[in-house]
Amino acid sequence: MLAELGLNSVDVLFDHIPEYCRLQRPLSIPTGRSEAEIIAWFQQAARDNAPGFTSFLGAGAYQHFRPTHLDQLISRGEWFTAYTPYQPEISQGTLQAIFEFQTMICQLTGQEVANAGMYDGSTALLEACMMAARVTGRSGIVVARSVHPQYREVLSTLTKPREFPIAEAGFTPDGRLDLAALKAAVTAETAAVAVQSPNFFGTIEDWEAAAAIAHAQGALLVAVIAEPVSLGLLPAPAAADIVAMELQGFGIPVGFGGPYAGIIASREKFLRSLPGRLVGEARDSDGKRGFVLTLSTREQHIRREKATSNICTNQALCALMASIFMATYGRQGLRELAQQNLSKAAYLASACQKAGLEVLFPAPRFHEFVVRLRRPLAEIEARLHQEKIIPGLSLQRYYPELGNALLVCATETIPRAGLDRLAALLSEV
Amino acid sequence: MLAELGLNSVDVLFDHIPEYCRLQRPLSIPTGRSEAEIIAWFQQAARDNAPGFTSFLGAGAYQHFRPTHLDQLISRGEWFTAYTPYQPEISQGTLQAIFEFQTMICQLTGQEVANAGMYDGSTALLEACMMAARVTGRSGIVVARSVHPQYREVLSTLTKPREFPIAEAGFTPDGRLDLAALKAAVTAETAAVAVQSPNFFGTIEDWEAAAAIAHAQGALLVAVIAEPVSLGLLPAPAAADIVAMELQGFGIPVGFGGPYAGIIASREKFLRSLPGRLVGEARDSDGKRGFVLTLSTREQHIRREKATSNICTNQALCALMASIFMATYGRQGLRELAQQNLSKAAYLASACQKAGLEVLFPAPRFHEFVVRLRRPLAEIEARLHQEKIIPGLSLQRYYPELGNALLVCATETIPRAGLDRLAALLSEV
Amino acid sequence: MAEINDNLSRPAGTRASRHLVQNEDLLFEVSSPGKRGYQLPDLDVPEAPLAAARADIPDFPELSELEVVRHFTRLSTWNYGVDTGIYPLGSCTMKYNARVNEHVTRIEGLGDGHPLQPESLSRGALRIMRLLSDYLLEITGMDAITLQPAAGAQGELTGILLVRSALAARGDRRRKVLIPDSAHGTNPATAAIAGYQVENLKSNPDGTVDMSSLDRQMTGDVAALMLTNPNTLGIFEEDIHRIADLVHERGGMLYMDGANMNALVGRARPGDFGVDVMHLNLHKTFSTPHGGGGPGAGPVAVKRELEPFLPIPVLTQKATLDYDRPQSIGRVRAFYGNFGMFTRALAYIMANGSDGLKQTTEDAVLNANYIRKKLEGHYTLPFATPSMHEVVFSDAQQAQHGVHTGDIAKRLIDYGFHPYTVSFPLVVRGALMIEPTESANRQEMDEFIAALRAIAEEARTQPELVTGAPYTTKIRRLDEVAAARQPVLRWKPKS
Amino acid sequence: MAEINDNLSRPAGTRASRHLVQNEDLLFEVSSPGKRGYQLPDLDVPEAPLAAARADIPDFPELSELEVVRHFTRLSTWNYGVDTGIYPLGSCTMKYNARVNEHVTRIEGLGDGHPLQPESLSRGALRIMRLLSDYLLEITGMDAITLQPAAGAQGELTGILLVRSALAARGDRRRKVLIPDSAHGTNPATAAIAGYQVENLKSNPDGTVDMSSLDRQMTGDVAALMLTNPNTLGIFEEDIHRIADLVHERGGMLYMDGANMNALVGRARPGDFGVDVMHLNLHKTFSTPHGGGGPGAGPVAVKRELEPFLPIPVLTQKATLDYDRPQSIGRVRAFYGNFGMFTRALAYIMANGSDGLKQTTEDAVLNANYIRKKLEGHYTLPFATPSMHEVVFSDAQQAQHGVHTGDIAKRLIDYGFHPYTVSFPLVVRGALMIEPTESANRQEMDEFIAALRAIAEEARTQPELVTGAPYTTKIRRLDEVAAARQPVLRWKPKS
Ligand SMILES: Cc1ncc(COP(=O)(O)O)c(C=O)c1O
Ligand SMILES: Cc1ncc(COP(=O)(O)O)c(C=O)c1O
Repeated sequence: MLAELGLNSVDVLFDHIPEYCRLQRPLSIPTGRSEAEIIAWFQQAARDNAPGFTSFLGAGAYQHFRPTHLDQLISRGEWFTAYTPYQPEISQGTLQAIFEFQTMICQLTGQEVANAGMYDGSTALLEACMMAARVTGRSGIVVARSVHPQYREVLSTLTKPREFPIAEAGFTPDGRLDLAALKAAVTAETAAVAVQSPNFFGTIEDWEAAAAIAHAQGALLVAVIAEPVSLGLLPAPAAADIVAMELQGFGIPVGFGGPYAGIIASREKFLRSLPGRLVGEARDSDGKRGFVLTLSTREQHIRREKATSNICTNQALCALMASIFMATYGRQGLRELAQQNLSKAAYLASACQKAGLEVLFPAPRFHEFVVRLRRPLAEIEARLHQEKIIPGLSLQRYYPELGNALLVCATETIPRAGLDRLAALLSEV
Repeated sequence: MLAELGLNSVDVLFDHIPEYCRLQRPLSIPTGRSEAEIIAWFQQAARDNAPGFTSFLGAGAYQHFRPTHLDQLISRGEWFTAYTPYQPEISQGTLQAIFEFQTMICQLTGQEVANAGMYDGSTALLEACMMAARVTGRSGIVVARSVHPQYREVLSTLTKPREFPIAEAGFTPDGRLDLAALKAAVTAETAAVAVQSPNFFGTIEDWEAAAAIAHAQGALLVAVIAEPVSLGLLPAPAAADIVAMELQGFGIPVGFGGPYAGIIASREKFLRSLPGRLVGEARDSDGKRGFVLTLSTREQHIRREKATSNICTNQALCALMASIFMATYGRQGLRELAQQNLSKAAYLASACQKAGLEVLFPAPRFHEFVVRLRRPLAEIEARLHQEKIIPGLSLQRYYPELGNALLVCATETIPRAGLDRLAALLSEV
Repeated sequence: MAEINDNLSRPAGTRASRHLVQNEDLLFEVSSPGKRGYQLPDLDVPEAPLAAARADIPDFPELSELEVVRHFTRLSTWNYGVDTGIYPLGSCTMKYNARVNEHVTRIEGLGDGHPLQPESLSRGALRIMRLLSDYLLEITGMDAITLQPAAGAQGELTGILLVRSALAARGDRRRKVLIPDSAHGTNPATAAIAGYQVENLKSNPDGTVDMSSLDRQMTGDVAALMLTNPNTLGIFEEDIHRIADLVHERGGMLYMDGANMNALVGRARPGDFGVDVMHLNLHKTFSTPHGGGGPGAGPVAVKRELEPFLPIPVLTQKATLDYDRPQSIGRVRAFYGNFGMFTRALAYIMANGSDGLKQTTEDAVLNANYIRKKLEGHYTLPFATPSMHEVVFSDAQQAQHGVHTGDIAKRLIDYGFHPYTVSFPLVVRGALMIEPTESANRQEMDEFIAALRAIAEEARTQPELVTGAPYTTKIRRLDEVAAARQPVLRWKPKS
Repeated sequence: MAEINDNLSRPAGTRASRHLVQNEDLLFEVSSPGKRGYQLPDLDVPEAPLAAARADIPDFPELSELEVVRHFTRLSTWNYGVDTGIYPLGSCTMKYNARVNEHVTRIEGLGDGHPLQPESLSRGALRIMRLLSDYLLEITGMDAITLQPAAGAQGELTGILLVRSALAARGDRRRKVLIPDSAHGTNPATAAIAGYQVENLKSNPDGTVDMSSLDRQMTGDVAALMLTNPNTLGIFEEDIHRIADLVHERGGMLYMDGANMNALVGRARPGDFGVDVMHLNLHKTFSTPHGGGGPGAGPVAVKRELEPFLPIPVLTQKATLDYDRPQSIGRVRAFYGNFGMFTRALAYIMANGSDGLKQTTEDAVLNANYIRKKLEGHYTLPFATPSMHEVVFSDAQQAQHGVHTGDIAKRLIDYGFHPYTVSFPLVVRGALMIEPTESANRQEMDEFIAALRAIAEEARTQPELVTGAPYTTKIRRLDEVAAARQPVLRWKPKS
């Protein structure tokens, strides 16, 4: 091929790069290794984590059974080695799947439109608030303190340059958003009121009440959902104006925090303000139904600095996992799954109480709850790790006001014996 | 659907089964279990085997690195959920793959034709001998004692009803077939002379010499190959009349002994006597090249009791694994792979010798060899298992004449340290 | 012709569309010198010499890893599997292959276990074999089992050898095996390989064993009757009790080809109706994947009398391996058989459980009867006898227009379906053998029925449309006769 | 038309055939009441009540497991991926996605690790992040890095926020960001979201930064120049040194969009030519799969001055997590970013090594230049400047016949190829942006070239053939305008 280009060395193709830019030595990286060696290296790395542990961590990343056909399906090259469906005629698979995805998200959330996905729940919250600002022409954000702390951090980081004023509304002793505080915080300058349910403590919030407060001031309610499985049982956030949801719980591996997928769902009237990709129905020249990327005049590749968001690559394959998961569990299965999660956590909470531990926040909850430890987690952790147990998340960093509080999550993956064991161990140590 | 059939219960569809035949109780099998429980059950079973052990077992089942894309490719539904390509127009994938497989087997073995596969090496040997009997009109079989003992057992079991006389030819102290004994055993009644190389002890045989002896009496030489990887380096058995080969070494999981795949390759002139399926080139009504199952007048579904074999379902997916493996390693890679196996075994053998152990059979070998232990394996095994090592196969059962002999295999998968460790441990215990 | 290609070839409103697929030449044609698809770790010991190494493997393929992936991905897109759609290949039981079965088979410690590792380090594998054996015995009602045979046909051979040995132990040597004309080809082929003369047994007008022929032919020289039940017409042999009694009275044994056991699981057990020995096809009844033609597994279950003759090693009740079986016929295959199929079949049984297994049987039988009902009249039903898990029609009506079962099958492809089994069983002239299995859903069955009805209509009104099919495939109808006349069985470099 | 459909639509001797694919309706249309695809273990604790539970999820799908498998298998067959064939989507770097990368990502202990598990139980994961960080720093020549951003665009936003903080720390608040007209849309969108005014910078006739414009526009109010290098025309900014100097002299910072880093790896390092901050797209340069539109990952590498502002937590040299970073901009994403992409990218780097990475760069550039050479003349090359990893043509010649880049793209589909990037970058009217990557082999590139040449010929002689394409696909050209006018964005039950 070099010959056909009339070159005697590939170096010539780099000659126009100025001399001082060129790297004059090999990269200081070992030479190529074999597949077997690479696998062995990663296996060792995996062993240096916590394989085989029973974990009660949740806090925005939830362990659920992943049907085996899920990975098998997404591993088809036609799914995972394709890119954004710019050419609909040879991307109908991806496009139809996204259309179905958008529909299922609408069905779950009670909203009218949903986009093809955002990076994750935390950035979805940001995008939702920015969208609310576009829609309302305001910039104030009121966020419940019971929203995932890392989501709030992201919101704060990414709104700082545009100086969106952010106010926080606290929570009551029953673990729910303090509606009075919220009411006080929402003003005529407020664009978005962001509330999470189940909230970070696992407690279930009242969408209608929050919506009423937001709407009374002309603000939009942004419903944050960090655990999509909850929607199998909890009422749809139909009262919200925008839903910002994390989908990890729908079959996406916990995988040290990513890749996950977020979505934004909203009302039809706000459609033109939605961030991210949208797939719509179309007809081909023979009149057949097909699907295309649509309304892209909202997006960066057309609208550039006036786009509704800068997002380009999203998390399509994770959204596909979520679709397969939703289709697999389906109408009944999702309810049963949610019911199992609810029941496991209820059982564990009561086991903890029986074992003499204080469970904070009496309001109804989904699959997480907060328990107060007698001593800081740091002091008892080693003992629990010996037993191959990760008991949950210490709330010290994010909610120092709660003392030695531990956020515990129990999903369908933990058999009763595991729940009993945790309660027993926590009361011992 | 019942209604459309005018039935009020599905039981009606079983009414014509005589009462006494009908099972009147539920099967005594637990009710259906969830995927998660099934996986947990098998994981426990797996732990009760020897995960994480370093094994020096070979003896017809060889550990090699399996490129990760291999399993990913065969896991496509179009491959593993299809059946025998009876309908060529929607089975061109399977058919072309088999045609390529047949070609690669011919290239490797130096034979002119190869079939689409048999069950495994042991049954391929049987089929080869029966084929030789058809071709020669004789029934005597002479088999080297250095052929895999289980292959010989299968041969004996399955030829017994037709009373094929089987004679064995022993081996010399250098670990090779005793050619003089072979010569003595082969007569004008001999249909097949079966010789394995590398033989069961890992020693390399001389195809030409064996062929000369067989041909001198009008018998056919059946070349048995239990380790296809050896063909990356060893001469093709072009002198043989029929090749009966096990393909497990080509990317098929060791998996407790199966499924594997065998093949039969031979000379064009014996084509009509070949057992098993064959794929051939064909043209469609537009003149395009395609592939079909062909020469099926040899087979049971057409020829019934006159068929060349009773085989129907073979091991197609395993043959596909072998094809992908061969295509992946290719012309150079297969040689390098064989060279690594050869070198590892040579290193280990000499390490054993240096450690003061007696290595039997000085003739050139591939990746297996026989070492004499100071004590029976049964006495020292526990200690080695503690070290998570399976040192090889005791030859006590099959070759009591060799004393405390251990058949050891070293493939490319074992790093030098592992080889050194075995030698050290064997000399200690 | 253009018109046929364009419109008629893609019947509107069906499952079928045409879409772009990639052409792909043979491996050898896409190969280029110096490429390889895999890298080995550097050799960490001295390279050993080998005097008589081969020079090369001329023309062996040379591809990059991506080229390998593309090659086998592209080829796969020309295939049709159960994952693609309904696959009503009669006698083959093309049911869903659950992914969890694949998953458990590959778990570390199972997929990579060595068959010769010590029993003490194989407890889990042996437990799997034991539990599967127990479940299969419960399902069949038999007394003992071997999992060793690699497929149905090898199961048959094993079973017939067991019969031979058992009769020999009685001091009885017989020369014949009786086989109904509706039997699968492997039955006579097996009997012949086992050294028996095959004697054909004619079916009666109901499609079942003709009792008077049996009475006549079941002589003292017949070792066994090889019976498929339900038989290949999908018909349960209602006289099974009398058949078994007759065979036993005359000193023979009843072999049951269990390929159609999926019609009986949970509803009837061969052990309860006089069967002495039978095989199962794990790749049919127990959903291990067909893999483009295998691997399968063909366990053989027997009554007590035959147990001493089972192949070694025998798995004991305690899940240990017993090699000390003086009366054993010996080994029929190296190691323990297709172990990877055992894990899959066991996972299948566990997932279904007693309730699910029975339901599966019922659904399979219901589906077949639904198709039968909806196609009756459109196609000729040669036997009025009730159907179980499959139904066999004949092309008698269509043949009048020069359209045969093979043509109808090709035309079905244009409607988006894998054809049924063509021209088998041989007792039905121009057979269409349809087995939907429990996996077929109502919607797709209705579409399949509509397609077959439409083809029946086409056969009447435009027979050449049917005989020219398929039109929608990458490769049109292939000339199999020419292919067999001048067989080209391997690629060769252009010289 | 029939003729077009039949013959011309499938150009002979190309990659393309048409074959049967299955139609498949929407999940909701194939759903039937009562089905479900998954079974849970029996609940082993008392069922807890929930007062305000929702009644139902109306119209949510109900499918069996097989139906789910078939649905998503069928849909997939209408797609085209790197595994299908050459995918020369310019700017997207559609290279081979090795399966081993997928494998290691799913190993137990990695794929199922929780982001909040204690550091003492995350050593392996942290080591992976550290090693990847080190390799990326070595490759870019930068000083510090964050792996947190989820994709390129988020990397850009992170980078611009770092610039803002760093300038603020200098006491310097600026209002503008300068962006060349050839830039990707995410660049201006990012700058706007970061609160900056976007100012457009025109390209010179070579397709690179116009130095005099830069000199004029690079005022004291400009925080950064966002430059892509090589730029989206595939051209290396040869004046990079002067550009960097000028930006720095005026107190601004140089942001590099590293989407095209695959043209430089092992041959040039942004850290050596004046870049202050840059992002990488792991899904481009480092082969993590594109997944139908993501996930990606957009690490941001910086020079020392910007390090204090990196998002928390910062991974220390010892592979621990540092949250105590008072100057940090804060978090840009929950947890640590798209960890699963880190494992894949790291495996890619390990497999290639220093030698392979350089070779990869060279092959990518060589391939692009080969295509350029072979298509020059057939298509108009707007810039004579040397190309690196991609080449951009314009449809100027074809447009005279009413054939535009979008038409040529659709026609390429009929030849069996995924099109190039259409109509980007905007500086070229009617752009055809072609990036073969190192994964394209010679044979397929030649076929691709032949196809584009043939289409150029068709555009001259039969333009309506090209404007009517594609013909070979299941769905023909879709009316995107109508779709946007009356958007239907979800399925609804027929009322
Ligand atoms: C009725 C019947 N018997 C026997 C067999 C042979 O089984 P196998 O193909 O597993 O060898 C088959 C397989 O098609 C069959 O349908
Ligand atoms: C030049 C360039 N910059 C930025 C981006 C945005 O990257 P991402 O899609 O990862 O957000 C792209 C992606 O297409 C690109 O090509």
